[in-house]
Amino acid sequence: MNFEPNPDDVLFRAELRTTIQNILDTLFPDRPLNGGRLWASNREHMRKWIRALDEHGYAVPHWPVEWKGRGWPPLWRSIFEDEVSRVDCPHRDLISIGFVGPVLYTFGTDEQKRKFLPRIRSGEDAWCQGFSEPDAGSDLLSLRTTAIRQGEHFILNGRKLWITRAHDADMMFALARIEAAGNRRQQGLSFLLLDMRTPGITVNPFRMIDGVPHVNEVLLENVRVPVENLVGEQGKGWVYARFLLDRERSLVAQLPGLRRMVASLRKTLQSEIECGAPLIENPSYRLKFSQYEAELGALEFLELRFLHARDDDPNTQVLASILKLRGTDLRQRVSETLWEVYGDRGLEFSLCLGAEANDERGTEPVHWSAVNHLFQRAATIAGGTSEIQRNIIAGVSLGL
Amino acid sequence: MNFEPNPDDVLFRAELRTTIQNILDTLFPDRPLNGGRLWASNREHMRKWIRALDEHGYAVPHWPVEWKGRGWPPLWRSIFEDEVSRVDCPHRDLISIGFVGPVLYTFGTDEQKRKFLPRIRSGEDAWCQGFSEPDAGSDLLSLRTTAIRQGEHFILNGRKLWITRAHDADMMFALARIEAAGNRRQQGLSFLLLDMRTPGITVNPFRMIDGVPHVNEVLLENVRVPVENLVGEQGKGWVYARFLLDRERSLVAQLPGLRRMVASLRKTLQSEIECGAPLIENPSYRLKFSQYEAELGALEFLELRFLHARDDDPNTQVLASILKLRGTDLRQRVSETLWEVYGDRGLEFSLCLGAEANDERGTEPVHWSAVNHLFQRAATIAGGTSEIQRNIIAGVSLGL
Amino acid sequence: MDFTLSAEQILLRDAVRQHCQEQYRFHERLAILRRPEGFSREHWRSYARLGWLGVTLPEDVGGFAGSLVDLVLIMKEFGRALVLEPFLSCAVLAAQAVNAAGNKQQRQHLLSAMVKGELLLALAHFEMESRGDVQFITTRATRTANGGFLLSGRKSLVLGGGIADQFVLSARSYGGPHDWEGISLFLVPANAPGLVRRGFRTVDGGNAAELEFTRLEVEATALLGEEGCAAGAIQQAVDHAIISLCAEAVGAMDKVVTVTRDYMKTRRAYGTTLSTLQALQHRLADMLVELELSRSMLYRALAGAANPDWQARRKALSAAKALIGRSGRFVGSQGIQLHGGIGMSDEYIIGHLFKRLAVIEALFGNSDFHLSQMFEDTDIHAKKTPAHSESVELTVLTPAEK
Amino acid sequence: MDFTLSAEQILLRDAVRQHCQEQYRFHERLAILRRPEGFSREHWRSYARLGWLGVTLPEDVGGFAGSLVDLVLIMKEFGRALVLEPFLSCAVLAAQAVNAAGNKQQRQHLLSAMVKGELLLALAHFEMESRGDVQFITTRATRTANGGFLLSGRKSLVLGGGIADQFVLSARSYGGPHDWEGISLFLVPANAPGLVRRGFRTVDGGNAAELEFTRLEVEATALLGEEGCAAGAIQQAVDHAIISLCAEAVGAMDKVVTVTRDYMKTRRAYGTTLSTLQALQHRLADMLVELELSRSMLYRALAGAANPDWQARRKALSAAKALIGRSGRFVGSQGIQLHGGIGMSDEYIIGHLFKRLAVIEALFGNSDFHLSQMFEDTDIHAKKTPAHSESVELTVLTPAEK
Repeated sequence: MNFEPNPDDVLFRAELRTTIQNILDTLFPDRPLNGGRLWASNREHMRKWIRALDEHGYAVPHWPVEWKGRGWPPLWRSIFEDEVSRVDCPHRDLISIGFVGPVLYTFGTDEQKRKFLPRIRSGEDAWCQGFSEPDAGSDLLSLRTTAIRQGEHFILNGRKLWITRAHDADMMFALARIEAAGNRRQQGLSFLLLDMRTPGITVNPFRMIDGVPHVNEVLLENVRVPVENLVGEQGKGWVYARFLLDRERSLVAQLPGLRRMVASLRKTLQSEIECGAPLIENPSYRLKFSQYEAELGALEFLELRFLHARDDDPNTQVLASILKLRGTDLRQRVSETLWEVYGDRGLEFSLCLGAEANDERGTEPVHWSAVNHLFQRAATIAGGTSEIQRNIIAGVSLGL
Repeated sequence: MNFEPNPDDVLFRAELRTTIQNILDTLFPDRPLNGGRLWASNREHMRKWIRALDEHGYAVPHWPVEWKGRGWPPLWRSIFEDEVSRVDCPHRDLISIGFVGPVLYTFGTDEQKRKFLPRIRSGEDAWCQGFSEPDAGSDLLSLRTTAIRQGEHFILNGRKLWITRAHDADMMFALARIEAAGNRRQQGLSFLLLDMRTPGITVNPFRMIDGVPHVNEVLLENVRVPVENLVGEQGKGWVYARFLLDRERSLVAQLPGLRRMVASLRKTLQSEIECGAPLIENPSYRLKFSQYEAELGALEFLELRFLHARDDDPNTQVLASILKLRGTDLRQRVSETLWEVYGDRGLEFSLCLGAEANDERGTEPVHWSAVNHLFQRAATIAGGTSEIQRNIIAGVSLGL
Repeated sequence: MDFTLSAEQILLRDAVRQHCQEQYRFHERLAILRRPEGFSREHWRSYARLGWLGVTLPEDVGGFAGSLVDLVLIMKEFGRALVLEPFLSCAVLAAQAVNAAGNKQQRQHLLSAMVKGELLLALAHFEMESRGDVQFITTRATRTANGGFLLSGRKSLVLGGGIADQFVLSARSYGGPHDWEGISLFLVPANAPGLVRRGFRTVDGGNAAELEFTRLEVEATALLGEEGCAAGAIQQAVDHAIISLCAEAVGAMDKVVTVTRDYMKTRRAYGTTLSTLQALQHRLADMLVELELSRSMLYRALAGAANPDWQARRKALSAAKALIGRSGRFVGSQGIQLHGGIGMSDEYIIGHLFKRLAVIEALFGNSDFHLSQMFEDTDIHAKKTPAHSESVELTVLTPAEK
Repeated sequence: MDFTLSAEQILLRDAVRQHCQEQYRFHERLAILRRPEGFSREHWRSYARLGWLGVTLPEDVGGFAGSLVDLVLIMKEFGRALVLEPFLSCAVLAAQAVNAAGNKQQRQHLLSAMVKGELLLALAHFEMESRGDVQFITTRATRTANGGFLLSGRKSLVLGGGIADQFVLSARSYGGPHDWEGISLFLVPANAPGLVRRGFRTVDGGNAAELEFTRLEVEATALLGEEGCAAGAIQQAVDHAIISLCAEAVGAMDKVVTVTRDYMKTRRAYGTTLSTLQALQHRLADMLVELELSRSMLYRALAGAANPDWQARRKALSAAKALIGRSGRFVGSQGIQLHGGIGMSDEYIIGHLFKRLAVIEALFGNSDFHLSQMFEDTDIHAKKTPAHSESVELTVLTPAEK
């Protein structure tokens, strides 16, 4: 046991920082500071960015070498995400590179791998995750979407809900129940790949309380999916879904983003004024800030423990659930304070009428703080609610 | 709806205050200030005090007139308890006058009433409540103590636990299962009255974490209880027990005591020094104190609502549970702070070796604060745990 | 003390409740929210017709001389239905300021028009740095040669400001930004030359504006009441607004609890309904507890508002605002949490209740501010108390006798 | 960075664990607690024999030059078993102060006796008003004509003070109570004439004493190291103690969680075992979460203790003390709560774990104190920082290399 950073890791981080900075300066010399949300989620910017990263081997560095990854250990992946979060750069499509990519290279057919992995790496395809349904949010086992085999196709029918970025995606991976004609019950779930341009798919974006249409309803009406788009074995979709959800659980805590929020809170406490004095002189904010900083520190070391832990240890799962549970809880509290500190200005809300934010305006820190505060309410729901995390933690501990 | 105090109540309180003061000054002219615990729980002092109260009609004023009570409404009862808590006076045996008394005058036989009620009123008999058992704390339905009829007696066997003041009581009311010979199962509970001097009763006091033997184990080995000591109907003991527990639920929040603790916290914040400055200038204590004061205020008005509510409204039950749940929670937090503010001095603990506290010492505010802080951990357990209160509240709300 | 409603109070409550149930269903409310003005002038006229706009105003201005309890009954129902009309900003905040500061003629002229629904007023008082502190303003008023005034400053969050016809605007005639003395109120038409108004929506969809003005000229008659003496009137207006907000929050929390409870009873997951899961039951219980504590705190604030002692009154109101604000945040956020995904939808009521409760906590000083106020108003630290505090007559701040 | 234990570390941990499991069962511990001295001299001798008393001390005083990780491993086990011997007060706090402040001869003389278990030392530093502030002391030291010193003052909570043979006592040679400079350390025998010692027990049963002395005369040789320069050494001792307490708390919390979990799995109520009730499951989960966050925080403190920057080091330790202190209180109290009545019994381990965790939170500045310290140590407010802070060499404060 020793807690000095490994020199290799330190060097790795330093090189990474320089490289990323260089790529960005070359690619987007005039990028907006404080990365506007619209700018960052623009598909062209995203493609340009991932392609440039790919040239340096940074598009999918956690993938195996065979698929042009570099087989990075989890710690390096985490350092990479941290470094990326420190700069103003376009988003990357983590659903593709973090979720479906690993499922495909682990369980996919050779053809699926050859067809999809390069397009993910190059940013050509954006994917969305078609799991949730109206009556099955966290509880995936009660999914109802059906697939009936007809010759060389499955015919899909169902309604998917809370589908992030479906309005902007080229492909979807979805869970459905494959039914033989006449045999309706309990077929288990299967993992299917859908081209979003297939006829019968309707995407209805809907607005969240933060005024932004992050998520969609996706209606599937007699959607024809080629049988070669089945991943792995029929009826084992749950296994692949679990694999996928478990892999990215530490990213769900989004500590790099949380770090940025805490740093931004400090700055704001210094710049905002209350009755003539900087807010940072207000003792209740000071205590709150110290509390947040301390909790963030604990989570950072918890994440390090997680990244150094063995995958097959049930306690590793507990650590992941704690990261999710407390990372999202802290994120909510910090986002609340980060909104509150702007006082009257924070109450102004440019998105409330459904007009998509003017990029300039919507990315001013004060406006972002209001939107973010609302958006963060989803943090303890999406990706396994806090209640489910507690179930998991207690279950492992009590041996349930 | 209007929130001005009723003039009658104001007058009532004023008269009460004077009378109580006068009784005390006459009875105990040399009583210790800040009422030492040993002094206040001395049986002789208690008897003297209750007899004097009785002379003024204040011993059991909430009892019906027939049994020398005055039929006070709940609000007056509450004002009385508040006024009594403001002065340094001996304890009163609330288990007798608040718990078993009402059960007896409501469900008892004429003989039971005539025999026991006057002795309760005069302080002659002290009672203890024999409900809990090792495997049945909150869950009274799994009590195991048995009573087998033999002629004109029941023969009791069992083990009662957590019995407050049993070591000091003359009588016990207990729940037991009356069994016919040969028929062992599910006879329902019966409510029995036991003379503590009956052979076969062994009382083993044991120490709590605050160093004080508040509670006891009571072993019942072939204890002979006359059949006339059965209260009400055989097998309906649970009804009487519920009646008893419901009646005193608002007292369980002990707001008068809480008020005293909050007042004492304010004084201590002014008198204790931290690095040369009074503790009250420490902003984290100021915020805490204001928070406590505000919560106490909410509970006080919640209690008023409870005292003005109709008994048969299920929402009244919810208000009682909220009072218990949040009153005890606040009591714990205040007691924690009230201990903490004494700094190093609060860490000294005179009771840790089991020696009963020297009265002088044990009642110094600093020592009391340490003991009280530990004792208050029981507040969220005794009288229905906080978890049970939440069950009740959710149950009523969800119509479960 | 009487916790039951009188016959008249029941009539009033039922009238408001019926109006909201019949004409303010969630989808109707959503449509109003998405109108450019963000409120319904039809509804506003109804409120005028029903006498609600003048509920606590005296009879000489066309009001109904009702009690704070009447105001609370209206606001609780408005909270439940998330009513968007500028009742709080116009009929409470601005009207109380005018009623307390104006002379007889000003009061009658402005308030009777307001009560009839013909004039939308807004109080332009707080500034960016005030953060709930009623005294802290830096806007200046200086006399002109002809007896009028020049006003210069910036008002940050004028509730109902985007739709107001006239502003009741505070400026400092003398004194420093922390002084109680020296604050005056002026009546300024929304279209006054030199007044730059930027209307916007708040997080909960409410209408508001930011005002900016440099050497804005108003006539001598624009001054409400006496120069430099308006702090007491503003405090009274804010006190009314705080009680109103507390009542609105109780109504909104009540709605959250009801909606969440009903959802839990029907929503199925993991082969059971949510209402059978103990951890969720206990969360619901905690929400109900916060609601009932808030309700109690609201009653306590009403009792405290009648206290003739200035300090005690301030403390009771601050305690209520602090506690109810926190409870509202808890109840609102847990309402979303217990709903799961659907709770995040802008087409569902829970998110809107959450947003309103969040804004209520932030308005007129957040919970931490009011907690610290409670302490400053005690015997420990000499408060920057208005020397003439006893002379500010809060005639209306008396709860109903019946 | 390596979160797994090395072979040597495993050996050490297992040795301590085995000792506790075999010789420190709860009833054995209770018997020791109820002895007049409140600890076992037999056990103390075992610790000496096993080399634990000198675990982090340098080899020239008979120590084993172990790392902070070794200390943490011992303290975690001691926390689990609620060990009563004065390890923290004597082998950590007093020993580190002597090691950092004393000259070579003093160090060797005192520490080698301590390491052998032949000398019980106690640091008499904190005073009633310090409340965790290391600099704040008012005890005075003045020179006598013959080069000795007169000491006057009062020490409030001297851990292990009731059983100490000698005190390492701090007094101010010059400067005001807030000054970093001017603090000296003196060696004072427990039986020194003029030293009034009142021994007592702390809430958790630990041994402590209060000292009072007026013009207590000590010889020139009683001065440890240089006059007026002891603050750094005391800070180093306190830093070691804070890390030790954090580790002890993690051990104690771990024990609470284990005992509570086992209880829940067997205890029946309402026709089921407690472990099947979701609300209780979630409470247990929250306790486990606090435990694992505390464990992480402890590692972070170990990493931070190696930071050459004085401010960063202080902040890491304060953050750990604050967070672990709070977690300990939560875990301890919920341990009692989930047990119900039995949790309140003094004959059962949970209550003792609760008491120890409560005392740990209170010692060396409580959580609120350390949270405020975190802030004061940032760039915002100039800290009353020791000018020579860089010169205080914290040689031992380096985590293990292996």
